[in-house]
Amino acid sequence: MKTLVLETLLKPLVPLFIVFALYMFFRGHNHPGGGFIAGLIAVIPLMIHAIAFSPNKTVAVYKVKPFFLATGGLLLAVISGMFSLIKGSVFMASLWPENEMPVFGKIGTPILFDLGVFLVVAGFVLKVTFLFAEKDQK
Amino acid sequence: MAEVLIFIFVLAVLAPFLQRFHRIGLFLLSSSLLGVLVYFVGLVQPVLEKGSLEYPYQWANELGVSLNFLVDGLSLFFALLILSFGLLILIYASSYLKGDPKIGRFYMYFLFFLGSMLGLVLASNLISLFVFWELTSFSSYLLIGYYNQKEKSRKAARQALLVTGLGGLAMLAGFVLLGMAGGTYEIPALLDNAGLLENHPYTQAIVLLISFGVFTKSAQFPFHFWLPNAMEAPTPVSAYLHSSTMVKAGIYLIFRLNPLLTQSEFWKDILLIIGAITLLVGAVEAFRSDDLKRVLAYTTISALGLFVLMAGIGSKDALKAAFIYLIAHALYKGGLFLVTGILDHKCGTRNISDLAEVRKKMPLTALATGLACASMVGLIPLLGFLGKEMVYKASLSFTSWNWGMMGIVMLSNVFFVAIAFKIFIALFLQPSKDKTTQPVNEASIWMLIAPLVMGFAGLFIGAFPEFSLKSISGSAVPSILGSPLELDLSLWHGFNFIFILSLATIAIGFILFLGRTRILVWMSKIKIPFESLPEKGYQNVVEGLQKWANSQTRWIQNGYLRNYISIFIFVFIVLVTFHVIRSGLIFDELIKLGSQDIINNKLIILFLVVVTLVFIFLSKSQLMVVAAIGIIGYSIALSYTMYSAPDVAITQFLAESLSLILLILIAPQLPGLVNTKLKIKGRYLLVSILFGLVMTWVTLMGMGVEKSSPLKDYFLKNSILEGKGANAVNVILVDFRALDTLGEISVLAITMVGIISLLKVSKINP
Amino acid sequence: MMVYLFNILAAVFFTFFTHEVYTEIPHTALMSLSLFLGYYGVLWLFSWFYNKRHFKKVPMAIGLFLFYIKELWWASLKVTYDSLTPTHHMKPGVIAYPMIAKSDIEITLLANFITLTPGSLSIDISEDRSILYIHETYIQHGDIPKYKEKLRNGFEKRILEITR
Amino acid sequence: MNLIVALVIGILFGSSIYLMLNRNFFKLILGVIVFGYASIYFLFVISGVTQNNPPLIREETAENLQKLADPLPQALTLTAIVIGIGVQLFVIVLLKKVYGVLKIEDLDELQSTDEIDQPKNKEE
Amino acid sequence: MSIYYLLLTLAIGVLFIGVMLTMIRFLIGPTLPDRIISLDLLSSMLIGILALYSIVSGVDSTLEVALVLSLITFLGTMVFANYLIEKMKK
Amino acid sequence: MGIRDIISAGLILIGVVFMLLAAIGLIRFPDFYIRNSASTKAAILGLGLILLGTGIYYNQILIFVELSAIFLFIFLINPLASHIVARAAFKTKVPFWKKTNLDDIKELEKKEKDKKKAD
Amino acid sequence: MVLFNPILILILAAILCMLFWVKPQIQKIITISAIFLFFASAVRLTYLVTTEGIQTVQAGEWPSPFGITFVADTFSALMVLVTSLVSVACIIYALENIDKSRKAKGFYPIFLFMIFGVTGAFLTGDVFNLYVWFEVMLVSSFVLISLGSGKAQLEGSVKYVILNFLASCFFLVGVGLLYKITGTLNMAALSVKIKEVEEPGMITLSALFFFLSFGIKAALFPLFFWLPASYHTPPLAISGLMAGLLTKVGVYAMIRFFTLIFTHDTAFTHQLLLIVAGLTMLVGVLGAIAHNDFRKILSFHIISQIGYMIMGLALFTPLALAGAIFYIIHHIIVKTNLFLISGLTKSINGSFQIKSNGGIYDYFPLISVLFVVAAFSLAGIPPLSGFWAKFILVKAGMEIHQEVIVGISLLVGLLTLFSMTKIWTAVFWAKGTKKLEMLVSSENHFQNSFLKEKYLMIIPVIFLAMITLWIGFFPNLLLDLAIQASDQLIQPDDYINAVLKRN
Ligand code: NA
Ligand code: NA
Repeated sequence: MKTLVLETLLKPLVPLFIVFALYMFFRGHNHPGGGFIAGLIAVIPLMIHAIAFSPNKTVAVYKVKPFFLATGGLLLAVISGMFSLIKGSVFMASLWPENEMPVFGKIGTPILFDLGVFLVVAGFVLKVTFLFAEKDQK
Repeated sequence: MAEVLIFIFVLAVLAPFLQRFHRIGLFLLSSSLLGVLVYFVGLVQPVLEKGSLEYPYQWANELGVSLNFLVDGLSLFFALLILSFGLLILIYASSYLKGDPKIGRFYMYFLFFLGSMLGLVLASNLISLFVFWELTSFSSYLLIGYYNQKEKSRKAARQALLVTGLGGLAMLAGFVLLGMAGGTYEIPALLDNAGLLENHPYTQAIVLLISFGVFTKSAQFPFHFWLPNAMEAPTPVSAYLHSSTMVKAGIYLIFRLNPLLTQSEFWKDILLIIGAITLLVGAVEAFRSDDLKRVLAYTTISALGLFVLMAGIGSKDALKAAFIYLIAHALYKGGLFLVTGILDHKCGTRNISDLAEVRKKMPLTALATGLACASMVGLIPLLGFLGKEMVYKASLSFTSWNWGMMGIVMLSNVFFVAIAFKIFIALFLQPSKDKTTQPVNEASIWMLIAPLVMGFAGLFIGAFPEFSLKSISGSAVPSILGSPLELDLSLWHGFNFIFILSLATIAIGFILFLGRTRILVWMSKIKIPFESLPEKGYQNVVEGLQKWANSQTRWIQNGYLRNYISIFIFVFIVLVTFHVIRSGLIFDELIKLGSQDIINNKLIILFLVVVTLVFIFLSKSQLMVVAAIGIIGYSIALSYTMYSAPDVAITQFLAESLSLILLILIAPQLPGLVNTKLKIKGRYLLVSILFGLVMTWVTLMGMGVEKSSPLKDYFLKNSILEGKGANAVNVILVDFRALDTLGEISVLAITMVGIISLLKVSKINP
Repeated sequence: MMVYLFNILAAVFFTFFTHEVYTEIPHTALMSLSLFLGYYGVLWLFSWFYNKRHFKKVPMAIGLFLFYIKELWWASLKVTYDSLTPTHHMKPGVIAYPMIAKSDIEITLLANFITLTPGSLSIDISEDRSILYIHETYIQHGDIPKYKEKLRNGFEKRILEITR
Repeated sequence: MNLIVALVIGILFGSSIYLMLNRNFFKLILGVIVFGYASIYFLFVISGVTQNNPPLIREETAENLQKLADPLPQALTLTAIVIGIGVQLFVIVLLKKVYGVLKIEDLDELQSTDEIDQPKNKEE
Repeated sequence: MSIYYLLLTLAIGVLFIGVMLTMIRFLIGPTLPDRIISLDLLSSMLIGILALYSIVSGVDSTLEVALVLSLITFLGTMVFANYLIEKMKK
Repeated sequence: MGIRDIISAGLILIGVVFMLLAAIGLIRFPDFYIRNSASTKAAILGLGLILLGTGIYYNQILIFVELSAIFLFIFLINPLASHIVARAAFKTKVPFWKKTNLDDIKELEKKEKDKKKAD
Repeated sequence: MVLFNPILILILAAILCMLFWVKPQIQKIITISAIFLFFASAVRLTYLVTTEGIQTVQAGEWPSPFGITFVADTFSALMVLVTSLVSVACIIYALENIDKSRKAKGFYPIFLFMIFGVTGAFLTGDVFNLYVWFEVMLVSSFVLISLGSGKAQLEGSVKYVILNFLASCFFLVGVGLLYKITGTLNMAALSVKIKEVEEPGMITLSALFFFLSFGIKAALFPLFFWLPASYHTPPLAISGLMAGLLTKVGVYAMIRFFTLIFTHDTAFTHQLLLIVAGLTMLVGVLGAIAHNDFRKILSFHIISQIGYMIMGLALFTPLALAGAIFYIIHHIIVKTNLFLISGLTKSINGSFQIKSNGGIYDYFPLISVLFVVAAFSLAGIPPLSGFWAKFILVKAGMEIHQEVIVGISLLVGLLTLFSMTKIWTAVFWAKGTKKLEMLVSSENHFQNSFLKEKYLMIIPVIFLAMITLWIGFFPNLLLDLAIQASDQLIQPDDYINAVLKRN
């Protein structure tokens, strides 16, 4: 698996997949897509990298901390539901800003929540892959 | 009243701490008890005046359970008995168990028992009575097992608890039924309800259940076997629980509910039969035994039989007799037990044949024993005589088969006489032989107080019955009868027929005593089968239960995951099939099926699924099987696509691939598919096929239902307006039902931690 | 590299901008595509003034792509023909091809284009990165050197032209 | 159409149970996965399926929302799939670990925790 | 139904025949790599089917399914290859 | 049926035929390497044509972008995947067809052996 | 908003613990403070519900029946309260009982997640949401039960995981059917809809799926196999919590569904429940009799006692339901406590085999008293809490002339006593093991130093024993609450009105 071709090609694939994942993520509210799907897509090249080389190398090259990615995602999801508490509403009530952001459109709390899902899925998948791909488990 | 009980229980809890101050502690305990006793003595006058005193306390009101207490003649009498005996025996025990490191616990259990017993007799609510009833069983369990390091003690304690516990549970059911019949658990209210049980449909059941409880507690045949075994307890315990108090709880209950239950002929019959058998079995066994404690235990059983018999006769005379004899029995039996304890302490044995001529070194002990035995024999002017007279009178007055009754009672008394002689003469008067042990000195005064007091009390009360008994029993017996009564309590009724019978009893008893060696040899040839049967029965039940439990558990919980799964599925199949047949669901659907076109493009999915499944079953390569599963998953994802669910399809494709890919990654570390020695059983195939069929059918049925959901319209309408998104599915996921999604990602986080912990914790921790 | 990216993004931006301003222009893919290509062409022409290298490389890249399309088409037809006719006349072989390509990107591109062409497949790269093992289904007349020559003047030459 | 879907579901359910009953670690995992498919697929199709009208609200569909598929079962299915992934992965790791620690190939050997331990000295 | 849709339906049918053939290769093997590449081709065909199905059904979001499928195939093939090599090492 | 539909249908049909032939080739070709080198790559052409046809049918820029993305991914990933599987097969010594000309690598192996001997 | 406080506290704490993954000490502080906060919020919730009536809140303000409802009636509030009680006890116990490597590998966050799931399950008013909470709870328990990877643990968890997985799938199938038939997922709306639906047969069919699913989770006969196979394997702070709490979530769901939703065909469903209840009681207690391992005996007793709770449900009278609820509360506390006590005796004698135990009575009177309270309460010795529970059920059963089940329940009570005395005899009364005797004689104040050292394991046991005693002596409060709860269950109009905002 540790071939030159793969190594070379993965370099552009990582940003490509992440961009594409973000595309799927932001479309998700209006088209098929969303946090789970995007989260999984984003980490595919990293998964391949970890499987082909080794998780340690992946961590070294791409500086990812999947465990904290997932934890942070969960935290983001919960917090996005708690914004409404400040306004005196109930947990998970959605808030939408008045104005649209230039590229992404409106970022309401549901979008933040979905981002949380995105991060959890990405972190989860990556962490599990890392664990599975470690060669010296026994 | 509740305060008194709480006081006693608090005392019980404090006892182990008080015990650390030795004499002072004991003094505090006994003076507290004395105080309680004085308090109850102070109630005698009010009770005599008012008939009964009520002390209402709330408890579980919603269930009709109160902590109301009732002090009338009957309960007051028992309370006095419990407290005075309790006090005496506590003092005795302090000496008997001197130096035992666990004596504090003894005090605790003892007081705990005393309080429970007091509660039992005072409670005026059936359920709270039951509560105290069970507490006496439980505290006696702790007391019997006092010598916990001895296996015999432990066994005996458990046996007593289980047997009385069994009866208690039956009794609880009986109480509940009685409460239903009478509409209340309050005993006074029930007793007021005249004729309640005369023709009530529950009567038989109530009688059976309550008598069951009574019989186990009061050691009636065939549940009597626990009592002799319970002699493993320290002797003060035997004296207190197993002669004068706990075993009489059943008798108390009979007395207490007598007005209600005598409405049932069935009740009387049961009491008569069981009482008579118990009376005889106890007497004979007592005669045959050598261990003094065992002898006393069996005579106690016999006496308990007598009380039950008297209650079965149910006449005024009989109840009166039972009541008087109960006092007599408590006094002489308590005394004898305590003497046994003294002998055991001083001589190191309780076997009658191992002891002789104790009188010389222990004159006071001999005196106490003499008084008790005289009462047991029924010599004038002891209370035993009075009791026996009344019993004979009651037997003779029994309506249907009075001579038979008389014979039974007399026979048992003959044995009693013989036993009393045996105890007194053999122990104290006979010259010593070589093997026998001799005591060195007299017992301490603390141990002698109780038996002497009891012995003299028997003498005193017997000599002056009018003075000492009239007031209390004059108020107690009417409570038993449920109607007022004038008591005639004189010692001397003249030289009548009954007196002759009494004399004859003593004479025959003495002859029996003289010829005891020969008679015992003769008796040992004739086996009385039903004596040992109940205990064997108990053992067989316990062992059988154990065996049954073992085999059944081994059979059900057999450790094979495949069995567990298939049973689950099988139960499902059976339930659905049963339901289908019962409700006739199947027929409608079959008709619907006939009118459907079945060929369309979804066939391809069916085809893919079937082909790959066949491949899975045949293939031996992990990778291929996984890939095949993937094909199934992809086919399903494809059908999601066709069924307008692109989000689901994408997710299925991704999720599917993810789990299979990770499975493949880990596959080299799993055992392979080939397991040649294993052959799957046909019944599993059958279960699988049936399950498939049932699920097919369930799906068909479910799809056949017509429905319209308001939820669909709401979500579609509000997706853009409120959720600001055109993809209704995603809006549901992140907004309408975001809580589900929160749970979902929590599951992922948890799984992640779980996988880390499984794969990273390499060290096995016990 | 930045120049390529910038030019493409700029072309995309102009295309969308045009669509926004001139709403009467149909919003079809073909129209957008032509707009994009037009803008890109202009941008490419401009690069003659500031980046000669870019100006030269773009046609080369297009040339490589067209060359690949040609190869793809013919090879596909060959494969198609073979899959319908008896297979025994095929003459496959494994070739150890000594590469001139040196850098990661060169080797990767070469290996990939070979693989992308039907009938040929890059199997392995030797440890010292000098030899590319290729499986070729149609070695004409069994002449391996000729095949190597063809590769040298075909894909490899065009790739190296771009990368160097 | 119902019959085919129902058959697919039935076959999936039946065969997954058969796989699980095979006393084999790997087949147990496969059985779990297939059982998961089957129940999730059931959840999806049972609440009624619509062809070619995904619940994406567009200008052209805004008029006639009734035509669109019910989004709720889809959302439920999605949630169930993701949860299923978590559980499946855990099962896989667990069985791997079990095999790694216990070194047995036959699921029937997993029965020590169900055994009745016999006491050494008999009492009571 | 216009001729165009008829043609597309026909095309989907042809692709399904292709799927069947690919499945046969998958089933008969004989080697693991054979099976892997057959899966690869299978997923290409599925992508094709999905693309055509999006036209036939008028649901353009089907294309997104196809897009994701193309990504995931990659991952699958990689892992299968990895498995192959792991097995070789054994 | 307009001109666009005709073009689209034509491209799609050609693509589908290529796909089918690839599948037939997959069945008929004698060894793994030929199957890999020949058939799966035919899919690129076939799928490319199908996607192009689909794009022409829709004629919407976003869909066109999506289709291009599919093609781009296939184009980038497919050869990579093929290469890796082939390499794995080569390393695991999956046998070549009996008619395969292996002179070149044998020669190379010989050279290496000689080298080693020389060392 | 009161309704969301408990779960928010728990999940935030769990996340914080994960963020401090490498610092178990900080995790400990977070967890303990969160559990106490959780306890406080549970008390507040219970107070509100019992004084002001049923509380509801719509997640995200989406109106019912469209959004997810969180609803607390007396039953739910009580369950949350008792959950908080036992989790306080278990977490304190865990400080001593759980070893470092487990603490470093996620014990704290998973513990919190599990309670998070349990609490959510008690509070949700939505069928599918209940499924999600079940999964949160189950997956956490999967992790907890296998955490540490001991041999027995791994073996047990295979059965636990697989059978519970099947149950979850059945749950899903049931949800699907129910949604198909009624078009709603909101429990209150379901209750209304089901009375209008024309296919009672189909509803019963879906009821069967829920019955089996909850039946597995609640460990009913013949679906309980996973429980005795696994509950005795993890460390006791974990198995104590599971033994007390987790099966009761199944029972809770069973009661909720078969009072609120599936009451259309009681002749079939509740009769089935009654039969199952009787068999569960019997088979469970027989298993307990068969075994000689402290924890296995306790595990089988869980099954047996579940039978009582289901009996209360099956009898389906207000009193019977009150009995079931009373039983659940009592059982959670007592059973947890017994498991915790078994951990104490194990750390004294080094074994769970009752025959390899002994001497506790002689040297550790305090522990003996604590055991007596819990064990004899379990056996129904009055006036401990178990007596009331059993008494209510007996009374309720007698009142509607179900003598057979009453008889079984009484008999099983006796058999429970039988096996509790077996433990008492062997572990407490019997002579101390040689090792123990040696320790006692060689070390001065061995007992005292043991008690001091393990004070974190003893305090929770005392705490739970006090609750047991309190319920026993003053049953009124809990009884009133149980009756209030059962009234709400039998007459679900209040519940429905509160959720659907009807008046
Ligand atoms: Na919201
Ligand atoms: Na090629």
